[in-house]
Amino acid sequence: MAEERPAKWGLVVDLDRCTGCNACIVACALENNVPFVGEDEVAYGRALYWIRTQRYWEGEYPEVTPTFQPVMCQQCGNAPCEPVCPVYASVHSEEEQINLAVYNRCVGTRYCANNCPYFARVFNWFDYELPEPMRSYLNPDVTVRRRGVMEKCTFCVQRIVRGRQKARAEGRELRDGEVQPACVQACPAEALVFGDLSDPESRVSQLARSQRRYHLLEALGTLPRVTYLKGVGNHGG
Amino acid sequence: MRVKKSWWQSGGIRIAAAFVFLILFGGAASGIYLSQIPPEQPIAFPHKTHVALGAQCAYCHPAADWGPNAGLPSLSKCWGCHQQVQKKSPELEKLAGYVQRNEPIPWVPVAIQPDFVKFNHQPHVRAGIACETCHGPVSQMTVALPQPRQNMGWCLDCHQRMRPNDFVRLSDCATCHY
Amino acid sequence: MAVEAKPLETAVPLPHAEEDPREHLMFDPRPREVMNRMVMEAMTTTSRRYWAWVIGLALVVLVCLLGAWGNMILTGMGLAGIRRPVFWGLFIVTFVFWIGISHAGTFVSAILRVFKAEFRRPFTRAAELMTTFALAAGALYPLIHLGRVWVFYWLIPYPNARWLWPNFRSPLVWDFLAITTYLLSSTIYLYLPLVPDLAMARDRTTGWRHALYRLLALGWRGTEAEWHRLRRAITIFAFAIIPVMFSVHTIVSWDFAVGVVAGWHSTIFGPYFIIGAILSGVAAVVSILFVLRSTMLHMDYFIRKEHFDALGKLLLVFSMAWAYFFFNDYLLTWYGGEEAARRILTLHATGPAAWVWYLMLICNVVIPWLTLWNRTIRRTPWAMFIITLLINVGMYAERYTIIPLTLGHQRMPFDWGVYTPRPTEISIVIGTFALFLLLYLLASRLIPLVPVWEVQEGQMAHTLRKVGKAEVPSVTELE
Amino acid sequence: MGANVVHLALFKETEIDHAAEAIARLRELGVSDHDISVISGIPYSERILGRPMTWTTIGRIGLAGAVVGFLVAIFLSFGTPLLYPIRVAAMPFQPIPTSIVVIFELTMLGLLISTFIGVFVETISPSFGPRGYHPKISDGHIGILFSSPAQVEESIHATLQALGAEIVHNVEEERLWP
Amino acid sequence: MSEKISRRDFLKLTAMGAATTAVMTGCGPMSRYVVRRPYTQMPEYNQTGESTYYASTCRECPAGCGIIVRTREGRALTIEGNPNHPVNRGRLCARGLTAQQGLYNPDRIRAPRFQGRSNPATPGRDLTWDEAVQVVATALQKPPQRIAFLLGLAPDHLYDLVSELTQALGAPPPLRYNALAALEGRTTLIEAVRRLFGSPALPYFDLAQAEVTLAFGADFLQSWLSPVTYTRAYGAMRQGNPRRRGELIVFEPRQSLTAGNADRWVPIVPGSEAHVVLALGQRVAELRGLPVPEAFRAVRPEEAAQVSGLPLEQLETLAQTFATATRPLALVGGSALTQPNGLVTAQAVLALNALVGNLGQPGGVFLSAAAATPTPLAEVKALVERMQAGEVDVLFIHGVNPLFEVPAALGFEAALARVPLVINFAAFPDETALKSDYLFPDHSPLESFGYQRSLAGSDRPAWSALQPVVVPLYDTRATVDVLLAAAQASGQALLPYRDEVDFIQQKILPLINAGGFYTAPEILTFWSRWLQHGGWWTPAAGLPTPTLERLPASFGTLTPPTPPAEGAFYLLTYANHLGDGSGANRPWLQELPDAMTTVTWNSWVEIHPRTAEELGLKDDDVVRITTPYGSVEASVYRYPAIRPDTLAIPFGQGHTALGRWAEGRGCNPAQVLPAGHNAAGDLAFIGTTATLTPTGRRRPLARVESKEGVYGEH
Repeated sequence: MAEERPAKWGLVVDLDRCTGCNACIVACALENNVPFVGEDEVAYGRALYWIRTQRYWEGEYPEVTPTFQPVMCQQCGNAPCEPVCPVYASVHSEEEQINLAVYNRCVGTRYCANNCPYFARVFNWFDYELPEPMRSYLNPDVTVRRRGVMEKCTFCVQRIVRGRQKARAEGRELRDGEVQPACVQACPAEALVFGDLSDPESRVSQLARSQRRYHLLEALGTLPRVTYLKGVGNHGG
Repeated sequence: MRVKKSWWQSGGIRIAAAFVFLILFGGAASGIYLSQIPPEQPIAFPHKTHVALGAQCAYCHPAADWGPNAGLPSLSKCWGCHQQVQKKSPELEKLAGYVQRNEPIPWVPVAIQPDFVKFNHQPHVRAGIACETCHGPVSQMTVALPQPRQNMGWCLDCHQRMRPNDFVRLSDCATCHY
Repeated sequence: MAVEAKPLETAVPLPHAEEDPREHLMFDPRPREVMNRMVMEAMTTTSRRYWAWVIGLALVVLVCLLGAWGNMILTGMGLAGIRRPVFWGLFIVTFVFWIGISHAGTFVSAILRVFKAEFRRPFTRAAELMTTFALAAGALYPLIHLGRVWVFYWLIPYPNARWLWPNFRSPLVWDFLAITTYLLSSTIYLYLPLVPDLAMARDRTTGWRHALYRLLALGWRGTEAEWHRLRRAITIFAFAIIPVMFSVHTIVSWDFAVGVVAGWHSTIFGPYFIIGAILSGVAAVVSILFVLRSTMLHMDYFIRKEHFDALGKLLLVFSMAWAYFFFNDYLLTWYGGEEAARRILTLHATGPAAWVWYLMLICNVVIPWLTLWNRTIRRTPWAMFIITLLINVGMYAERYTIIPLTLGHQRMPFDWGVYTPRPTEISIVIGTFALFLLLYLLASRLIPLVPVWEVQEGQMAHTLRKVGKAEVPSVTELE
Repeated sequence: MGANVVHLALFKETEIDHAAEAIARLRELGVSDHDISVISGIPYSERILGRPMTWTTIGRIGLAGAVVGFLVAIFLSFGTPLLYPIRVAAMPFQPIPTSIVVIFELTMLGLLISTFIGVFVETISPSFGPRGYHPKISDGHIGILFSSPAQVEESIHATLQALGAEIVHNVEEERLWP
Repeated sequence: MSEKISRRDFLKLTAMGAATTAVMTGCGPMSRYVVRRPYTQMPEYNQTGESTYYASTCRECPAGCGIIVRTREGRALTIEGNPNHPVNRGRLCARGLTAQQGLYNPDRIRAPRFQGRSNPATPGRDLTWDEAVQVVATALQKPPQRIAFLLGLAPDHLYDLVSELTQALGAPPPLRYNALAALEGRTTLIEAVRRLFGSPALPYFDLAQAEVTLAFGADFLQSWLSPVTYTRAYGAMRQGNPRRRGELIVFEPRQSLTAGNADRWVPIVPGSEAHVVLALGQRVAELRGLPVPEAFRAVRPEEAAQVSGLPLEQLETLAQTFATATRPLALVGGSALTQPNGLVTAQAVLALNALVGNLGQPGGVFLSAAAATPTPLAEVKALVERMQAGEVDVLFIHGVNPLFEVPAALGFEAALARVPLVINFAAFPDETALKSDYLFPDHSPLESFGYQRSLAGSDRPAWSALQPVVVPLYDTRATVDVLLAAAQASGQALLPYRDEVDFIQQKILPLINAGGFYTAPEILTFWSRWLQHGGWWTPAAGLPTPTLERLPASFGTLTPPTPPAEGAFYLLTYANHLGDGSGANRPWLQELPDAMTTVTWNSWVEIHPRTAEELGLKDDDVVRITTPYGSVEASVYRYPAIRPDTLAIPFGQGHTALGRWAEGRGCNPAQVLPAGHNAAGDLAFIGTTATLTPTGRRRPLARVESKEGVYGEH
């Protein structure tokens, strides 16, 4: 069996490619059993988007232009959400080097969410029941969260684990691009690239070295694993 | 001065307290008991007999080797043998009935984990763990019996004992929970 | 330049110079049995109005606290107005508020005891009761605000089949430990000096009360050994509970300060919270004393204008200290703070909820500073009642500013959000206020609210000595 | 000493000087300090009454509790992360600064609880010296309990009454606590 | 088909329990009480706990992206893109990703049904399919000229079958209408291609390799033709070209998602696009040293500048940018076409491409293989007139919801009432279905066989296959099967097909030898590969190059837009992620924030903040928008990227039927659109003016952005 080395999963968001079409939101929601909450709840900021596109406006009419920036959990290397959880429901995976949200351990103090500078965490305010037969499309690989539980983007860890198990069973290492989160897989503009940052040859590593790279709120020292590539000209954030 | 009987010594209070205790304790006990008894199965399948006849676990549960679920044999697999052998016992008649109606047998799962535990048979089988390690001495059971105390500490304990060098990975929350 | 000398005005004696020292409880001694009878009467007399309050409050607790909470447990936290990004709302605000109030008893009874401030004697018990009940009400909130309260026991360190322990790096676990410590120790600290008074009550009651007091008095006779033990224990407690008290509110402040939230991450939060807590606690003591004095029999003997006066002075000092810490925090953030934190300061003062911020400043600074310097106001119990209530309104506004109003405007403006409390959480907050009052009402008729032995001890130590033409107070060190 | 009877001499709270005097007299009359016990409604220090210093272990019990609390805290903050190491952020498994908080709280908890337990234990543990009680004590009276042989009873009574004491004969031991 | 049936059998007898299991998370032993059943006949490739993937085609919009549906235990879980499919290369848009919410939608029609339309005396009742087939068979025996078919843009195999059926019957050919196609001016584009290049086809623009792109009204990142294709191409255009980062300039009165991503947005007066293109064309020709074609001389640059509100210098800069670019490209669609000058604009833009010589070049214009064309509004109008005149005895409707999608001014509803027999094959109880006599529900696309051969986004000849990924949930039946059965039942030998699969196999038979990337000796093997790959296409990219014989002397008459009267505004409607509105019952599409406004679950009116201020309007004020054709109400969204003289309402909301998540939300702009059409017969609504009256009410919009944070308002 091939020797496995710990991976550092990373994501690159090329804002010059990103159009703000939001396909990633839906791809994520349906892969991860994220419930929809309805108009009133969305209006009150209780939508459960694991990834959302921040759209700001730049300039004045007629030079006005929106800037789109998809923001998901940044899978910080030094995550502010982790140490504050009293029950280890928000922990760092030594194996995958990402932040885990352990739903079944969560007691719902919501401390992690307050302490996340990216607002990447969302809370199950209620039990969001699906009418029959809509439950049939729930992804059995992902736990359906009940009320009172925190959740967030996991880099589709279920796909990572499945991919690893498959690779191990076949006695090989994971190939670059073999595992992709749902958002990366769907992104029509190919603005999202996912891969192993510890492998300098992987596509994500190469892109993450781009001169256009930056991290969100870099000054906080959270060491995000999501790298943004600046838009060019007046385009992109 | 006569010492008055204290309020907590009064009969009513004591009976009420005993009642509350019984309800709580009884509820907990029956809950534990119910999760430990084997559930009623549609057919009292004798594992013992089949194992004694030399059937390997993987003959009927082959998917343990390549997937997360060990799987249950399809009717045709049962019938493949049993249409040859005698069908004297009432249990076999039940089987024949299902075959006749082409209706799946509604087995009740015994060895189950909660839904937030993502268990995969394949890595365990590939690592050479014998089925009996977790499922108990099935070769001596008729219907499968639930094994007690299959909890997180049990998983971790085994992971630590079997793979001390790989414990970081095997104790990672994402190994089982996502 | 010639100095024009102005003749000195005739020295008019200041009004308080003429005050009769007997106005002080310590110089107005009454025989012990009289005081005992007064306390017992106060304890055993109930009016129709009292029972109406008890039943009313019990109903409020049942419906507003237990009913609303139960409904919220079954339905989900969404019934509260919390939202992304304001994940903490009224629950945590009220939690901090109650923990703040709980500093009253310990402060009055431990610090004033350590520093031998004699005016504390008649109301130490009233203040300690506040501590215990405020903690009881406040300790509910960490449970109420849990999304899954049915697994709250995962916060408790105990060996289990999951191999999991709590995360001792989390301030919430510290909170849990600190509040447990404080609740237990303050309850014991309430109980220990109560034992001689319980023995007193035991000797004067029959029936269920007698049984109760007999049980609680632990066979107290008042032997030298018992007194010695009690005093030793009280001394240990008085010294040990002070750091615990400081730690509790410091840890509460760390819940906020350890995070990366702009506007929370401040090194001054610990002392700032403690001063705020003491300010609100002492203010609450004054409010409660006014209510006790005006509703319970004979309480006007034990609780006097001098006490309002003394506490008023303390309040003025703490209000100034609070203003100092507030300004300290404000100035440093304003001057060199991160941009997000600065923006929050601006929003506090000019945003849509700026009235909360102004309310805080008016109630915590303007009103005390304008009124409490005045002796007449300090000695007017109803005025003090109103002022102290306002101080607590101001402290509530302070916590509201710090928690939801800060969380709503963090570093990503796209995700800002305004928090509006919803009926369920308002109801639960009202419910815990009712719970506090209900517990206090019941306790006021169950335990002697004045530590008679302490008052008597004080009275024995205080004498009026004739020095020249004046009778001057003189204190004897009996201990 | 079966013949010895326990007596109680009650003094008004204002007559503290007399009470102190009475104790001196009792000693002169041959009643040892061991057979005298003072009960009072407020604390009087031994110096005031001219009594030997009493001795208590509360301080030691408290200290022992603090040590226990400290050790528990050490285990919780340094031991439990070793049992199942879980990484959070970039923090070490056993960080000292956060442990200090836990250690402080649990040490104080141990100290305070054991102090109370000390009070409780000392209260319920048997005491020597004369037993007896009178409700007037809680009205501020100072009571001097003494046991004396019957033969000196008369003279003692006379002496004490001269000092203004109210004598209660033959105080029966009352069960004040379950 | 035995094969079909056996496959369905495999899928049917599986553990439906796992779905319930997932919901009971945290309940631990509760899982035990969920019954799990093994397969009676376990197929060797399907196993519990392991996913099975099926390749199919997305039918959420007409683009025809290839999808791979992940199924497990007989349930369709997630929709993923088909990585080999030439249209989308493994990528998908938000609409396609929600297809399973259509499949498992609780509001689906579950059985064939007769409803007593507007006659309370005849109560509705459920029918058997035998009865249903009989009804259709009887209907097909009506006089052929009095039979009408109204279809949607998908699926193509149904259109092909109905075309054959109508031909065999001698009935008029089926009409195809779709609001999305109408809003993007698809017919106009096809007509322009026909006029310039000789054959009616949709053009394919090689955006990925273009270096300077001018887009007139084409919102290709969100709804135009094949948004996933063009979004992919956009990404490549920005960062995939090693020589140069592509530049995008968009001409639109209201900033769409495409304009929002452009380097320059030119807020042009609605209806003046043709003037601008012509003026640009003149300058580009001059700058490139070419003779200015006659057709481009229809407008003087000064006139164009005046009409469009663009300064002459800006026109000059734009012309220079375009003329000096190595690989210039001009796109046209949407608001530039759905207007009286639309056909002129379309021809002018195509001619502009010809002028810079990019026809058939990398980064240029090709002709797509998309042959099946939508019907222009004008023909729908003719149908409505026939219906109104009582000349239609039976109307079959499939895949289109005319009462919602067609401008109300056309009078479709009144005309529908005059048709004695309306048979609707809708899967959902939409507005039209509720007004039909019979509902004979088709399968959901994920339960259906079929194909799409009109793939506007494919860079090569391609057919995309549909196959069922789950067993039909309800008592529905494929419309093709119903029509074939009815045709047989009617006693005439109308069509030589046994059933739907047979029909599709016969249609794809020619592909065996058409040079695809796979082939097979006979149809059954070919069929299994067709299903396995999700379609058929050629191994190498390659599309016909359009050839321009010569430019016409004129592209048509040009009418300058009339400025709105005092107090009136230009009114626009556009498609966002909800598309033609048929996706409004997918809760996740409703929950999805609109890309530009972040509003969810509702409609809004976009008003420039300055205009709103002048009118004293605040965000969330409900206003009434009135045109000569009707009026709608919606909440105000102060949109900084729209012309101050223009209002815009998104299309897709305002359903009065279609189930719990669609009903009663927002407004339907089709209620206020004119029924007019342009020279190509396409809907022409640009230039419509509307008045705005505040109602005094407020209805807060559910927006995801913080108004306070983004706009600095409280």
